[in-house]
Amino acid sequence: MSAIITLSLLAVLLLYLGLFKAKKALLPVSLLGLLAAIVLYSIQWDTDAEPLYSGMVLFDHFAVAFSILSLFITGLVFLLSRDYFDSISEHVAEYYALIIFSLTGALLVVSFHNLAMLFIGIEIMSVALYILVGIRKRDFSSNEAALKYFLMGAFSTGFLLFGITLIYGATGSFDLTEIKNYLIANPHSISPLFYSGILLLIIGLSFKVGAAPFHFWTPDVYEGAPILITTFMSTVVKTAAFAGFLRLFLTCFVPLQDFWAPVLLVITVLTLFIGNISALAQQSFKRMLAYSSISHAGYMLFGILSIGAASAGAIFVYSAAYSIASVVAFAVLILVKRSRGSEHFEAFNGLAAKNPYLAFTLSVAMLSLAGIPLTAGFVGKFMMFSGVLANYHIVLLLLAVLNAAMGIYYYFRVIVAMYFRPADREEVTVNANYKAVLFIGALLTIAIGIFPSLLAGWL
Amino acid sequence: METVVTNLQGVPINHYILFCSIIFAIGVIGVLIRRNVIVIMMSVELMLNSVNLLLAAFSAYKGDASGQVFVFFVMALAAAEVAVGLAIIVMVYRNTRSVDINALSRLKW
Amino acid sequence: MTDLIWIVPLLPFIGFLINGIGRNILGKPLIGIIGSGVVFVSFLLSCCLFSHVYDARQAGGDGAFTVPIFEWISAGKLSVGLSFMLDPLSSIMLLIVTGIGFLIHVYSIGYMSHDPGFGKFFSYLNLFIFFMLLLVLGSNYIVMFIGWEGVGLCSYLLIGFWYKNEAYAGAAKKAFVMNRIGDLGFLIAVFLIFTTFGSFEFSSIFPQAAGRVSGDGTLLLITLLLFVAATGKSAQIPLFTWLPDAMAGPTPVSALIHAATMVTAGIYMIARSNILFTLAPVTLQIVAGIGIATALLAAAIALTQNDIKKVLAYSTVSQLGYMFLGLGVGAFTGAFFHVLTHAFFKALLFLGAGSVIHAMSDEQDMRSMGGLKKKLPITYITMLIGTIAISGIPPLSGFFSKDEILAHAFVQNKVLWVLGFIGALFTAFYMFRMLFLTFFGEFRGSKEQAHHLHESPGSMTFPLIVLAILAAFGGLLNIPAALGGGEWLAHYLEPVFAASTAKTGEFHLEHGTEYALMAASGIAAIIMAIWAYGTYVSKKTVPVADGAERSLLSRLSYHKFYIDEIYDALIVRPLNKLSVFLYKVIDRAGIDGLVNGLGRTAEESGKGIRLLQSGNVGFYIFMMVVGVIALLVYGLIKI
Amino acid sequence: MSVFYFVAFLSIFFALMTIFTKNAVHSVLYLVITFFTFTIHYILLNAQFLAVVNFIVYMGAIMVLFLFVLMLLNLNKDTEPLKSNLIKIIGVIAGLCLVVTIAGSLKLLETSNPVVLKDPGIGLVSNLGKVLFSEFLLPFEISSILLLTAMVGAVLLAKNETKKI
Amino acid sequence: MDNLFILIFIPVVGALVLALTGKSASAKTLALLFPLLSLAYSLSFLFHFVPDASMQFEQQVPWISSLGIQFHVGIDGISLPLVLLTNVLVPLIILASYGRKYKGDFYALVLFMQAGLLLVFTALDAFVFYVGWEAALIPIYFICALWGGENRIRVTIKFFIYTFFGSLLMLIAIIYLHLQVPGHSYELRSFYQLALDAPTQGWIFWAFFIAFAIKIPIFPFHTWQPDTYTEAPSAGTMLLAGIMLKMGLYGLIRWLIPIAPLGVAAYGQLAIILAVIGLVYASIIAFKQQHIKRVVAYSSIAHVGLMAAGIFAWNVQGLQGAVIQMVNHGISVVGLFFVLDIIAQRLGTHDIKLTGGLAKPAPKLAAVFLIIVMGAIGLPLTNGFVGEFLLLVGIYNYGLWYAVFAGLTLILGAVYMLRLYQKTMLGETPEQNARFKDIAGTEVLVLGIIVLLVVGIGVYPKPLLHLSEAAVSQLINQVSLK
Repeated sequence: MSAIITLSLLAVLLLYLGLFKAKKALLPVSLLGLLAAIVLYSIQWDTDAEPLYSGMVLFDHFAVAFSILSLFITGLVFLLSRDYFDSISEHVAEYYALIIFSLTGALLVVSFHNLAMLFIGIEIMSVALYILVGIRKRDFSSNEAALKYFLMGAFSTGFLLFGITLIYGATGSFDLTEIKNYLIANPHSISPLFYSGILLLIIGLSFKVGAAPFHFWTPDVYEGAPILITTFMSTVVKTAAFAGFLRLFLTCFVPLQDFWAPVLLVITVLTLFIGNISALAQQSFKRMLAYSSISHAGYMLFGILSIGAASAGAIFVYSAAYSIASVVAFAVLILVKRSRGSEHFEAFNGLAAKNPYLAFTLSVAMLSLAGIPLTAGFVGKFMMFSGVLANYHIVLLLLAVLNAAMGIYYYFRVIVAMYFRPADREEVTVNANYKAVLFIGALLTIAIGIFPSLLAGWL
Repeated sequence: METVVTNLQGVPINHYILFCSIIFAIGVIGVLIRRNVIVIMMSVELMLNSVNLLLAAFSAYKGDASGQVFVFFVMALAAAEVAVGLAIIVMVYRNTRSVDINALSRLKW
Repeated sequence: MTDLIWIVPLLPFIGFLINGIGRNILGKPLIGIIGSGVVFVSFLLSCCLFSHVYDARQAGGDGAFTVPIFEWISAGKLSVGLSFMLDPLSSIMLLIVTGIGFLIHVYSIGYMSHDPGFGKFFSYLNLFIFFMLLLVLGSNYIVMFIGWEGVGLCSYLLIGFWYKNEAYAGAAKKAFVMNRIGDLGFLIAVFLIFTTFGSFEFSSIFPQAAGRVSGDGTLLLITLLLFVAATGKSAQIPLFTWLPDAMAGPTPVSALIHAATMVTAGIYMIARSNILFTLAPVTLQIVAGIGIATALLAAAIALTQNDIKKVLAYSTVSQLGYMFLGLGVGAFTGAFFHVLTHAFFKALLFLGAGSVIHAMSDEQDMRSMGGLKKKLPITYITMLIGTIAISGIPPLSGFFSKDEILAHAFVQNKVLWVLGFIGALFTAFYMFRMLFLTFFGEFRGSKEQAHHLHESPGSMTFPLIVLAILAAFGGLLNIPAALGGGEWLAHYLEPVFAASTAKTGEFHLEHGTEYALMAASGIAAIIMAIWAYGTYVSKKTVPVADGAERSLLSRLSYHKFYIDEIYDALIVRPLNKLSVFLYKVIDRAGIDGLVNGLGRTAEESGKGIRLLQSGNVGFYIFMMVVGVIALLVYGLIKI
Repeated sequence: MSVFYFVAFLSIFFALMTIFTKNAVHSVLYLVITFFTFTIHYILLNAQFLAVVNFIVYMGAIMVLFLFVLMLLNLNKDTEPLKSNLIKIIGVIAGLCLVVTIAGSLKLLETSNPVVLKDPGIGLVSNLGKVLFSEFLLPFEISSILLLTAMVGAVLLAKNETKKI
Repeated sequence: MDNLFILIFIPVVGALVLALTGKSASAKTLALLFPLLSLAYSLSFLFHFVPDASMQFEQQVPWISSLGIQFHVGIDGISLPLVLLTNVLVPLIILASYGRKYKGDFYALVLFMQAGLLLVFTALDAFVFYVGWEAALIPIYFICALWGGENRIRVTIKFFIYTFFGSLLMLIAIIYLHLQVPGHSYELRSFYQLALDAPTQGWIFWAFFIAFAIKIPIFPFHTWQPDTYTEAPSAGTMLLAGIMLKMGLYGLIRWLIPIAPLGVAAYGQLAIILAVIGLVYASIIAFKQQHIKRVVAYSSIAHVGLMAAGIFAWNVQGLQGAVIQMVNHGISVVGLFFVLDIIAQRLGTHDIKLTGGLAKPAPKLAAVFLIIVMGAIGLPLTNGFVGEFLLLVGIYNYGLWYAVFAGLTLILGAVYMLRLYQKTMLGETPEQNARFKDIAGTEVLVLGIIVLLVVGIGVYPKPLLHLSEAAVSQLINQVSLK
């Protein structure tokens, strides 16, 4: 909890720093704050987890692991922000603060133990993002993305809320333990409200994770938002949403698996196919990544579909791998866009000849996203597949395999562009922060790929 | 006042749910059929409010106060959302001179 | 003594290595000496070995020695050793291979002296001798197969020796491929043998086989397959067409490989496996039938050929047919005897033809020759001896061997004899036709050729003379009992064919009948020779030009019964068409098209599905609502 | 009892008016009335404090904000381009389907227990306050972050940027 | 002393060093040094190997303990020949590429691939196997796509997706098996002990089979292969054909058949039929190819079809033949592609019509080429014969008619190979080919070694056969006991 408080204070501090025009201090202070939060979380690791504050939050291993992951990724995103926000606006401090706010929301989402906390967490996360997506105020795409995101987000919030209400109507409580107890106490006379509540919660959460058919905002918003915000959205926010999703289902709804699993199954398959097939036809790297994030949501849904003791670990590793790779990919995209002004695949042509380092790290990221062994992405996929097979969804896995093969095609397009398509271009200048992020990203991707125990042992 | 209230206690909980569902659906319809962003936002408010009422009804039905407390959070959210939403609308309007959602289709495919 | 048997094949192999590696360093004389020398030493050793076997035979033993060298392949129960077997049959083959091989090496020194590929040629020849020796000496089917394929390789290399000529290279390929068809039969036969008898070793297989009943189905299959192999190597119907084309190689090659040794490998192999064939009478009938058919067909073609080597080539095919006829009618000794005599006279004839070609500045068309007997006296006389021998005119060698075969055929089946007799008539006619066209009458070639005409050098005439002597007197080796001969060869080979003889019983023919047969064929051959003299010397007929009108039969014969064309139309061209079809239609368009189609389908559907992402919020929300309703309907059903 | 049904009817009626009125300003006004009927519902449920808050927050603050923005952007004309009738019909049908499916999946047409106020006092300020500041203290505090976010964001977005992109 | 980890990591270290030193001039020397080191070290394994059925030099450390994954490797008589093959061919291939302007990155990829291959051939844990399987794929993709011909991008991506799809199917099967093992392990041995019912083994069979069949490739999963072989740079083609496709065959022996014997019982016949069809089909297609590399590409399909059929026949001869033929084919095909590379490099064309008559200007090349061709068509006393003979015996033991059709390779192989030889080497030398330079320097060295191997194994194959004999018999017994 102290970490969350630290972050809230950090955000306020940043606002003040902005007020006093201490721009130079913003980045170091934010990073320090994140570091402090990570340290605070790590200290909590070994303590026995009990629901705190009248059962509002629970900092168990699950929460701590996902929190640290979110903090770490946010740190990477911050590293990338050098020179980035400056080009957008003078109010850099506010942006930092908003990102921290959104992060706070994410941390709440991963550690909630009461539907009220889930709701508030999600909303903090989302409201901050509505703003961040629109911070390029003169940019039509950014405007449009913000408005679309806001409208659809608000709309889906209604369903989420309706769902929470119905659950409340059935059980009389928002507390996860109480809800679980209700299920245990009435195994045969569960109120219909409860069932519909689950369905509506699935709808609300599917929207947040970008699963079909509630994914429509994802490509447009990811494309329209400033790249750095897209990075944050597709990594931290998605991870947190999944963690929340999983936490809710893992704690409460496991006994009703027979009821909701078919629904999720259909959603998963739809998500996989829509994400992958649409990604095949993209010309913009950024938009391709957006669709790819949809398809990854499909893979991560496997973790919830085959819910069990191993799901948490699987989703954790998967989202870590996916997030790290995405950060690298978006970082390179920022650089390329800066030098060429385009987000299309053609903009990457011949990159390997001039910037072998960039090309190499991006390739590692793409291989990881595609799930090639010796990268973190493979470990994630492997754990997901293991989980699914343990539940004997062999047909589903065959579909997943088909999709994974399709994935190769579009992930490799950028590799093909970088390495195999010659083009006249100048060397892209890369500042130290970017170099560091790319290095860390590639290194971690490979390290986790080779020694998955680094992460897999956490949960 | 007391008597009026007690008189009303005979309403089955199902009717509350049905009523709120209808209002919720009206909100959804509003979102679907209007093009004015502000009206769409109002429809969303309608949806949120129907949920609020349902929460209150359940709260009363269960004799549990947390439902009514939850309504506060929803209201806080509604306020925050409206503030942000209207800010976005204003921003968009400055650029496009329109609040028509159909004008927003540059990002696609 | 027999322990050193491995030296015999090793020597030519060493010669191959030295000549192969040093072909550009060593001088031509040295190469010639090394190349012939190793073969000569082998020949001497072979003589020693022969005498060894001979002594053993004289002592009453069967004269068979097996010498294992090392284990070559082993997998499970299957074990193949590289080991040699020396017995009467192989000892004679040894002598033929090394002896005639040596002579031809010597001949080649002269014949090839102007060729830039001199060293290569000798190395190939040595390699051939090596493989041929392996084939002959192998104590099991696998070593035999090594030699079998190895000589095929050398044949390929030597036919295509003048590789710059695309047609020659093609002929080489044709020879190799046709041989390979037979080889497949060989290999499968070997598998069958292994599964039936559990071994590849002759010494283990034949005794077991002897215990089987006649007409055994497995044996039938085995022998048929072996016979397929033999048709490939020994140029029988339907796989004979490569042999005439093989004349593309230098003439010594034709003499050595395509007349004296390699092509007789099929006969050797069947003689070696005689017990298997004896127990498969159906196969024997087929062998006889194919043999006589080939003999007649080839003889008929030879009647009208104008290329001196082509005539000899078809004659070889025809004579090989006789040998198969001999095998088919159970005259194993006779067939082998014919191998022996044929080796002498056919090598002689080819070398003689080579001498002529050499003198004619590489002209091979007999229509441009004539009247050469004065210019090339030694060649003429030796070739005359060869011609008489092959025509079956007594008392030269061919008469005896051919007669033995025909006598057996007569006992077996009169029709076979009649056909064989007709074949013999053809033989006499076309051989004398060749002789007369070449050496008699006026010279028909160009002035320049006339100017260059000369007798060949000593290195070429010496082998001719030696072979002429052998061709003349080779028949003495097995003079039939009817003529008071001792049938030395038959006795010597007895243990090899003992088991077969035991099954079929002794060959028996009235002396009177035998005299009649001999007389018939001898006289007939002389008549044909005279007829040929009448036609080509007295009337001075010269074969018509290529494009000229011919009678139907003549046309068929001249065009080799269109067999090459038929094969081309029935096999080669359909296969080529099939190849293109499979590649373009099935592989590229079909299977690959399917694979690519899957990819394209995905991409196209991507283009379709992304249209869902219309950019319109209203539509998005509508889709969401549809999703919501779908979920709730599910709930409605499920709860 | 019949009061509930009467007010519910009014709510639905004005809600429908809200979404079907062409003029946006009228929509806002109908929405205000709808929210007023909601306030009555809260009172009927004996949730007085909620009723008051609803009255103030929604009808007061939020609705005024809407009106303010409408006026600011000068959108009080009948100029809103309406969607085609087809889309409208589809939208309405979809909405009706939604009602039917919600109702069906919640088994709303079966008889159920009437609302009985087990504890008539829960809607009172003091009781709510106790719950809010004990059990729900954390979310209450946290929601301040939400509001802060919204505040910062709204200011940030609505402010005219001086710097060119 | 004989540490398999070190053997596997030598190339990895080499790859890293080369990747970092990048464009330095010493890249070539370094690139040769590491594989030679690897080769020398693997000889130590050869000398200490006891040719019995046991698994030797086993090394095992926990890798991902939470999933029960061990980094478990070992060598037995079946893997040793392949390990040796890999370690012999990689230096040869690197030497063969000396004539080209490759830099450190290229060699790094080659070495990285070597590590992957070694991992595949030594893995005793299914996860390790899978990782090696894919790890070998990435570098070859880059090699082909970076230095390949005109259509390389399209062709290589198809190759990659195709093979990747197959291996994912295998991954599913592996995970499934893992879940069936009591105590959830990925150990090969525990997979062997599973007794699954026939339908399960049936689909396990297909999952593995498709993965392997794509890689080998077996008809009708082969269409990526001719394209890739033709488009890839020669070193890539050599790696692909020489070593990589052995992964699939090795997988059949080590993984598919012992794990799913009932599946093999049900569908093995179909597999053999496919393999034999592919053999005849590819041979016939090879007749008329105009692109010289394509001829060898299709010939390769034919050859591996024979090997696959021999493996599915599942008897000592067939398996022994497959093991030795894997080695032989590797050697021959590397030689063939190298010769074709030399030709194509100097003439600047792959068109069979434009080559020809090269025997005159380049007699050494012609001689070497001839020996390699003879090895490829299985002439006795060359390596090819030993393998083909044993394979045909094995197939024959399975069924006469299979052997007859498989034996057609003898004939058809001679047809297309001799055509290739004839069209490139023989005939009149066209003017533009007259100044063709004969082989020299490293080319002689590489081809010389290959020729020595071709003839050496052909004349005295026993030591090589001896290595695998016990292991093969043991494997067969083990499966037949099930």
